[in-house]
Amino acid sequence: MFEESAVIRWRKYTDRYRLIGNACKACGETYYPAKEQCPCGGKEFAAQQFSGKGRLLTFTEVKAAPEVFESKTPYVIGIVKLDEGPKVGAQICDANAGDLKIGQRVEAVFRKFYASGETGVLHYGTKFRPVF
Amino acid sequence: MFEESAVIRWRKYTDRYRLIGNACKACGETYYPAKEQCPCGGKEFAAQQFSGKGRLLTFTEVKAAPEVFESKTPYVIGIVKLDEGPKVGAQICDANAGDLKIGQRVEAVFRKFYASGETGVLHYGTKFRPVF
Amino acid sequence: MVERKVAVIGVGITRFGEVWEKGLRQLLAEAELQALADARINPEKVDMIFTGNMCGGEFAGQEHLGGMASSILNLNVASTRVEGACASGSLAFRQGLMAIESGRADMVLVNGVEKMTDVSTEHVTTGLMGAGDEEWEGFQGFTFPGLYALMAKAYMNKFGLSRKQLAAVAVKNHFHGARNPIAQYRKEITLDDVYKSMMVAEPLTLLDCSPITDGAASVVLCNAETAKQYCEAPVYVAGSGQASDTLALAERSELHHVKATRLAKTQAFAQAKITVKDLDLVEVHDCFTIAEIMAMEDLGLCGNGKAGRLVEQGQTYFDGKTPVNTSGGLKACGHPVGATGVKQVVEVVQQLQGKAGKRQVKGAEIGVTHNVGGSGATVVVNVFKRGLP
Amino acid sequence: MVERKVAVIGVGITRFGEVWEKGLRQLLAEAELQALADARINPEKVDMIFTGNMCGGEFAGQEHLGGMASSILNLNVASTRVEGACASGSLAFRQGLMAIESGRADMVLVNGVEKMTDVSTEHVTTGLMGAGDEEWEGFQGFTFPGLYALMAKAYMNKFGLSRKQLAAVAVKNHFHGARNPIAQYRKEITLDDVYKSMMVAEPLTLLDCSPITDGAASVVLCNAETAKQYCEAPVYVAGSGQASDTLALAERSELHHVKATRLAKTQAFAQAKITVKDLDLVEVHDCFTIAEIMAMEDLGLCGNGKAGRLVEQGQTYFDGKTPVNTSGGLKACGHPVGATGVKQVVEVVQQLQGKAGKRQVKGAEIGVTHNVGGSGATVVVNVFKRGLP
Ligand SMILES: [Zn+2]
Ligand SMILES: [Zn+2]
Repeated sequence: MFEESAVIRWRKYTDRYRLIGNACKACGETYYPAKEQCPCGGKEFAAQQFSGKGRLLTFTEVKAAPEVFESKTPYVIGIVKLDEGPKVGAQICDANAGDLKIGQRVEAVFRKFYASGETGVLHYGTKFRPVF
Repeated sequence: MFEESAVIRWRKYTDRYRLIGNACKACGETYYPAKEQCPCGGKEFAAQQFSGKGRLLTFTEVKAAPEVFESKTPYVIGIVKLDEGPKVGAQICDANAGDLKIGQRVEAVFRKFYASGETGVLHYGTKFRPVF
Repeated sequence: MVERKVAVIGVGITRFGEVWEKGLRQLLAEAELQALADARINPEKVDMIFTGNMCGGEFAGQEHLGGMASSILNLNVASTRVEGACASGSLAFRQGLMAIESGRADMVLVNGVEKMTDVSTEHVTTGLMGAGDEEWEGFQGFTFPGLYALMAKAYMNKFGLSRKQLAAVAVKNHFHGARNPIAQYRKEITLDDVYKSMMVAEPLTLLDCSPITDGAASVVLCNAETAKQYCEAPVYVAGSGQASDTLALAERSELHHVKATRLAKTQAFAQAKITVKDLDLVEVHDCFTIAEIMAMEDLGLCGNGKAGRLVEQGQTYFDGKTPVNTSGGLKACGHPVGATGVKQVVEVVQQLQGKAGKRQVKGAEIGVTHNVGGSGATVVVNVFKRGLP
Repeated sequence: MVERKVAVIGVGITRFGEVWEKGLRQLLAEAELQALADARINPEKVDMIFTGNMCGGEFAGQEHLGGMASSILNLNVASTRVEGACASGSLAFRQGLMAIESGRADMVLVNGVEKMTDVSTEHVTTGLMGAGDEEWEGFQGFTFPGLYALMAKAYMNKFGLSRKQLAAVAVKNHFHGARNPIAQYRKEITLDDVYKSMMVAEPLTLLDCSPITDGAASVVLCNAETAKQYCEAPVYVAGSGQASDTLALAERSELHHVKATRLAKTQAFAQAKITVKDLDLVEVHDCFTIAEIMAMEDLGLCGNGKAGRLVEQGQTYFDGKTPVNTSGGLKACGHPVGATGVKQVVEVVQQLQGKAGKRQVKGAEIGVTHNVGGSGATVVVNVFKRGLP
């Protein structure tokens, strides 16, 4: 994986760490990540906070990973349908793949991703964990 | 600069370290680096050893370098016209830019280029030095 | 409306595999010179060059392959590199097609090339993630086997698909690869081999995945009006379609199919005025076994959820009712990402010219190529015919 | 022969500079939406998209920009990334042109984008060397300022060129940049500032070099027959040329000129049926001051060895006899490598539409763009006219 610099992390802070996307002012549709142009034609948006609650649509366990995630393998990735509508890809934590089921409830948590090789800087982001 | 792996260095050994290019069997024209197709239409070539003697066509001193060469700045680069015909780009060593003149005689020498960041492996190649 | 027609009059391809003795430039040179020789033309006949490549920068420190592709041939013609991840080769082909259709060129050389074995496997995995969405997939630790495993799980959840059906794709493609002299894997495998190979991302094992490959392929395109001057059996481009979708899999409407394939297919088949029943063979993008299953359905070879059975019944072998990936596919022939789309064209052309040896589809008249970038953000579908369309 | 004509009916451009608050996607989105708004069309009107970008993979971990460019607009149309180093934007433009000329598209969106300030200067230097020959230049420790310094020294040795003449290029381009609201440097400089700035590669100082820049630009191309439906003052593409040369400078026939510029110019001027005397303004590729000197001569604006005097006399200011780089050029407007070629088109279109404000060339009817990849391995020259060609 491409290693992000401090300025990239700063720029992505709101979307990525606080689950903020947007909602079209014309039709009300919500987006995560935020969109610049709505399919309805709308170009005006309001910030939209997502609850982080949703359902697991699909998941798998990654056994061979890119350089920066190598030490973390195996880990589980999945696609979550947020209750507000959008779908989002993320790691699924606090569970083994064998304990997970398609369709089950999950919720967002803030977690460490990895330590940067050169600088040791920690990268954080959103993962999802099962709600049993 | 892109850091070369061991297999790349092995593959380039002949051309790069021993100044071997090729000569078209049809028209006799010599090439360095080696060509696969001659402008004359010829596709058959014989290996051609170059003497490493030539003249300096242009040169400059590099003050800001890519990552792996950063610790070597400043250094001189130039384009050399080999006595056998081909032109080649290379570092000019054993001289300050101020002592060099366009048109002057130079000769090839085998030198260390840089140590690879991750592995410490040394990279070698051909440079040219002035013949006064 | 497109008025000018285009034909393929020459093909060239290197051995696919770990080609340690050749770099990016040498692979490209070999395929280019072979294609020109096959078309029996001198380099000077070439009006433009397009080269598909994904990771030259990442794996060889070399972007800007346009200048490399032309200078190998001592030409100063327009020469352009095109990139769309694993669909790069087909995108280069499309640009070549449009260059002739536009009237700006009469003869175009199209290349695809990738040199992957000079760097580590982790470096390759990292580089290939550039095909996905860096911000919303790469940063999350997603990998391409992982993305296709997510699609496989979604597909299985919707339609059901047995382990055997999935593995049968790999077995069939290795059977074809064993009959293709340039293939990376020229060895047949069994269902058991697939089951027992290392798990990569459940349900995909190592033998469900295409390998890391070096290779290059080239084709010479020509204004159809003059094709017969150069080639006894030109193969005509009857139709071409291209579509796109979001980079991130999560943002797409469906996870168990590839919408862009359906859109590209519709364009290409409409232009060629054919239906799926007219096809004699297809080269599809089987970067993973599940990708071939989805491609078969998205191209309309069978109904949704039906591809697994077709494969299991052996209908997709070269001598079956619906031959799929007679080259061995990405799976067994190998997958030098930028070269794959052009290799598919080479295979279809050789089949339509009756030159496919032990994997020849008898009397093949119409063939299709299907090339996917990333997890489905770019798809190109082309239709080829033996006779003038 | 090309039969269909093409017009530019809308342009969009972001601020050029260190745009910390926007990533690759946000820059691209801003330019795309501006261009569509300028053309007064909805995204659904767009048939195809081409995006020029060089280092998305190297600087943002993101290749495969086709899917990004289309999904911003919620489109599934064919969307392709094109790369040719610093000429990537112009190559995307050329593909857009041919897509319409081929009859496959009536309306095309062309983008150029580069995000450079997210990584270190050394990382940028490394990434940009992908434009040269990795094996014979990159490995030797060559840099782009170094390569252009080698050309400058060869040029000076052949024709003579004073420090003042070279510096006058930078002074003039900053004068223009100060009058361009989107330019990275909107501040005039003096000859003395150039002389006293840090030496980068003799004879080039920091103020002889274009900066590291974030930015994006887009244009909407349309079948000329229908252009007037969308735009009161469409600007027509009268001619286009593209040529290539070896990646490595050392392998070229001449070091003090760029052969590919001469070839591309000849094609473009022939198609447009113009001579150099017809030009009202040119946007040339001044990645370094010496590049503008060479470009002027290669485009035929003056004889060999004469460009320095023309610049010194002030003839290349926007109100001079031969306006060059009214945008501020790469030097002062900034050089987001993949965006530069499209920015040049934006500038020429705005000039021909009389919208260039304080840098407006009075009564401009014909303008030219000139975009170079690497040290001259790729060159594109386009001719634009206010009236139907
Ligand atoms: Zn809306
Ligand atoms: Zn010869």
